[in-house]
Amino acid sequence: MSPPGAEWLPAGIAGLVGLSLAVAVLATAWPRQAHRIGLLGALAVTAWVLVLSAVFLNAGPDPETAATRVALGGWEAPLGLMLHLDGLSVTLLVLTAVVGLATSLYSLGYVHDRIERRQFWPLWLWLWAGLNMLFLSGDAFNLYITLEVVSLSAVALVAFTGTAAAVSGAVRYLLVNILGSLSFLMGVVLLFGEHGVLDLVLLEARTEAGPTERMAAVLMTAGLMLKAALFPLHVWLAPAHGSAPAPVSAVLSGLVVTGSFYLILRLWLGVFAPLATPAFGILVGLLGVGALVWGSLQALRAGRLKSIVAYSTVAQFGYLLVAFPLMLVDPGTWRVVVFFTVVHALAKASVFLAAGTLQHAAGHDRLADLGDVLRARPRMVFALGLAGVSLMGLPFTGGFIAKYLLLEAGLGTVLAGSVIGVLWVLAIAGGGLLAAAYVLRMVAPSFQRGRADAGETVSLWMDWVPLGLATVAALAGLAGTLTLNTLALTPGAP
Amino acid sequence: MNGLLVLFDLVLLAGIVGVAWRCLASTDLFRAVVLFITFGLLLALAWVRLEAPDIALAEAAIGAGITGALLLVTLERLRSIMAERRSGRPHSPPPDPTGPHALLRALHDPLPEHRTFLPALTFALVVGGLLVTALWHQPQSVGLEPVVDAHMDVSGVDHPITAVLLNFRAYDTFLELAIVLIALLGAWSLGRHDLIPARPAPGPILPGTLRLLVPVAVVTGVYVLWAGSHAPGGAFQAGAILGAAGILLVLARPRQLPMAPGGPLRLGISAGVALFLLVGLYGLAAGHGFLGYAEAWAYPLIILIEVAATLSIALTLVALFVAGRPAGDDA
Amino acid sequence: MNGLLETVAHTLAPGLLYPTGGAILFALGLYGLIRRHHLVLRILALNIMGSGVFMVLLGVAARGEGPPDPVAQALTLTGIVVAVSATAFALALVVHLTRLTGHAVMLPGPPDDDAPVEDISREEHHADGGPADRASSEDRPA
Amino acid sequence: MSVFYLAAALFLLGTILLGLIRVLRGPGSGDRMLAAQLFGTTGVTILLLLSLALEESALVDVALVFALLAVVAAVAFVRQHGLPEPPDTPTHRQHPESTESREPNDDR
Repeated sequence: MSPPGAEWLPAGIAGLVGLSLAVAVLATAWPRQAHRIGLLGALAVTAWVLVLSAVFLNAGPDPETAATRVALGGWEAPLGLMLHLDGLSVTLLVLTAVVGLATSLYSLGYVHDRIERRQFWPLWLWLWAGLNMLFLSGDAFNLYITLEVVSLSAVALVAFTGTAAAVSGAVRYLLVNILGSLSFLMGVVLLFGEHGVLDLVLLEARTEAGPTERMAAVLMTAGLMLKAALFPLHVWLAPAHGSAPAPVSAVLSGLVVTGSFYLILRLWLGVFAPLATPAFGILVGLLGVGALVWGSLQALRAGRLKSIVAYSTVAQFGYLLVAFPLMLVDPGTWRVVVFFTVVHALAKASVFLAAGTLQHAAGHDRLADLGDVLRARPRMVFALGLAGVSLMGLPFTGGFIAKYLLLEAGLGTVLAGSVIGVLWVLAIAGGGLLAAAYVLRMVAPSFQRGRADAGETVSLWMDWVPLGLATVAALAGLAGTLTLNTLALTPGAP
Repeated sequence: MNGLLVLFDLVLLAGIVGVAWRCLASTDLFRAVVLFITFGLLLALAWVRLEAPDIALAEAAIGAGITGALLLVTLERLRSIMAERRSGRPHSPPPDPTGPHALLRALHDPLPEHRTFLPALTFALVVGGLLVTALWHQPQSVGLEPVVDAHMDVSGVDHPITAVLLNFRAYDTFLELAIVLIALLGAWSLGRHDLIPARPAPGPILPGTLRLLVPVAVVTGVYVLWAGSHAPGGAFQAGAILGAAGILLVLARPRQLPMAPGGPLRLGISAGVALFLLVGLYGLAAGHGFLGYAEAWAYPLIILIEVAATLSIALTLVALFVAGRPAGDDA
Repeated sequence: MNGLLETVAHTLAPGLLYPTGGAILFALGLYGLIRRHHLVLRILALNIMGSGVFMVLLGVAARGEGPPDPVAQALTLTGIVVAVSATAFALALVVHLTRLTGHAVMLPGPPDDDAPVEDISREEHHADGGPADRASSEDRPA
Repeated sequence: MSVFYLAAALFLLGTILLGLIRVLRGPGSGDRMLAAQLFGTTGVTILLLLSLALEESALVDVALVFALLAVVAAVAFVRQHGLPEPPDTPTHRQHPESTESREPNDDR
């Protein structure tokens, strides 16, 4: 007998897509009420995702059969499109819901201008719907379309303040995104030409290491690396993330970048798994070390609070690349990588939200002149510090557990006799130190003596949401086992 | 016959690649845009040779009707902004003869420095070479044609591409409509629209042409929409044709854009997505799956969705041509 | 002799000729995208790359004996619509950027991270529609 | 008969490629635009000939759409460049067109 609720999963998955789309369409058609629709929608979507994940965990204890596939319109693959839910997608859906809800609440205070509210909410709700659809998609071409939904709405959100810095950041971001999408699409076309199917599960069953697969892997990975701002294809990230409005930066650094990385992981765990070789892993790992060093140095150099946070995203994503060679030695490491991504997304979003509040209070975010406001707003300093501690990986935070597990995997590589493993261990440990340096740089002014000036009044949402999200990020360590067990429910992955 | 076809293919491909190359090597932006319009025309011929009349129809409607006009108007907008900045705005700095301001003087992009030439060429050659190698190694796969063919009788329409677009892969098509809408929301978020730069065109030719052409374009659009269920055509091609007619109307009266009230306009641009979603949710509730139809209802529902999608696409394309949001949308 | 002719005929079949042309267009667009700085030219380069992808897809679909693959053609149609939407949005962004900064080029090199950023949550900020009136104070070289 | 149609289509395609010289060399914007308009007309004819040669009636629709919409770009052009004016009026286009054709505009 199947556990209760399992038969509702397919309808729940399609319903989640339908619900998030309905919220977005409604806000588009009725912009006057967009913020109310957005708030109710955010609550409804979050509740739906939490119930869905509870049903999933209750229903699928067997890792081999845990994936639920839904044929849209009743057409099974290869003719139709399939939605695909497994442990990996559940984890990222929950992450998206938590960060999305926090961003929505924060935006209630942040975007208060009547006209800007009308522009912001529909775009943000489309972005959220696009992310939900991305994590649920099981079809190569549909992934391209959902990626476009995500990137177009993200670019529009970067640009919508209409300032010179934001618009030039957005133009760069848009060109990079189109290039990345076209590269991805070319890979999809190559795979379709060889195998005649688009469904990821069917493709996985048919791929072997031929010239088509190699070229498709290169094109799709490069395109997604461009979108995920993985080193060395990261140049667009800081101008786009650093000059966007705070809630948008939070979503971009926390979720949109993560979405592209999720897709890289999904492809290399499935379709491209036969292509992974140790040499490839070492190359990716070296890129990761480069990202860690370069991003951290830029973060130590930058003069604006939000620029520091934006560059720290480049640095932190270096860990994900360093993890690639570790995955080749111990395939199970990928779950640690996803857990790290989740913690990073939560912490990064809360840092950006806190930075937005400080910028609002002070009227700027130049670090040199931010001391007065920082001294007068201990709550924000606490939020910055709490999230920063998670980014550094100090004990008892989610970041600590993620980095500890990564280090353990790295040491395992060394013990297995790999010399280069020492480099990975050094990179993981050293990256934490560099993170400590730039996090301290952000909060240091509050410990110096000087005038305290709270600046502009801040709405309740903007005051409390960053702290709430930072607390969630720090407490995520408690959910470590749950997350890793959920991720184990991903059929096909090691 | 076959030899001639091969010769035709070769000449056409050489023309396409040559036009694309000259377009990207132009220093004069206007020339690049005219070459791009020609590129679209030659592409339509290539789609015909690849037995894809639907795509050729779309390329014709887009390339000739939408993109060309959009690019020309963009160039003119850039030029008039530059002219305005040069002619003494009090706060704007004087044009720097070496700085980026000089680059845009009269829409002119100087050829790039030679430093990037070899790396860029090597990179492009490697990517192109690897692509060609991979493509030449591919088998003669049949693709999904037999699967689609086997399901045509339950799809509700007689044209396989329409069946794929609005039944078998309706989710993709729904998201495609959403993307057109998001692009417009993005353009609207940048600010209100301003006047389209235009000069007087005295004489009876322009109004006469419009009086004749706009009704014909509307009839053609409706015909292409109707044809979609059994022959090449469909919602997007029809929407693009109607959109082109709308762009003609905008160009005819650039200084008196119709002041659409915000509410109906918003409803108009989101009607296609909204109706599609409603039908999809009904399918979920009725047990056919999200975006599924009962077999007997497939044809009328597909036609209903296509009509709404055509209107929304046409309206959205015209709004994207005008670019900023209308004043009515802020009310 | 006949064998050679057959090989040539096989090579020149539309199913192989057009994908090759598509690959060339993709590479050509990539080259133009790297080399040219004016944003309108970069957008044209991306469009040419996109046309290359569609040509490969349709060429692949036309391989073999029977009628061409309708799924590939439907995907191409969807892709074209996406490309047109992205192009229109990109052009609107370029016009807006020119209005704000006075240029439409994206010069290579790192952008200026420390340029001031306007905060839309502050009271004094209002979206009063006309972006042109904000332009003068925010002029900065790229 | 279809061989004849195909040969005619090939010939017309050749005339398009030949006409590209006018687009490349200009010298005026009007010259370039007019050449592109002419390609539109030629393209319609090629489509009709191909429709006969390949026995594909749907191509007539494509030709119809091309014939109908070719005017959009022309109207956009006329609207922005005005009708031909004496070259010394201030509204005349400020292209460096006269230098353009002499310039080595090839980067290879």
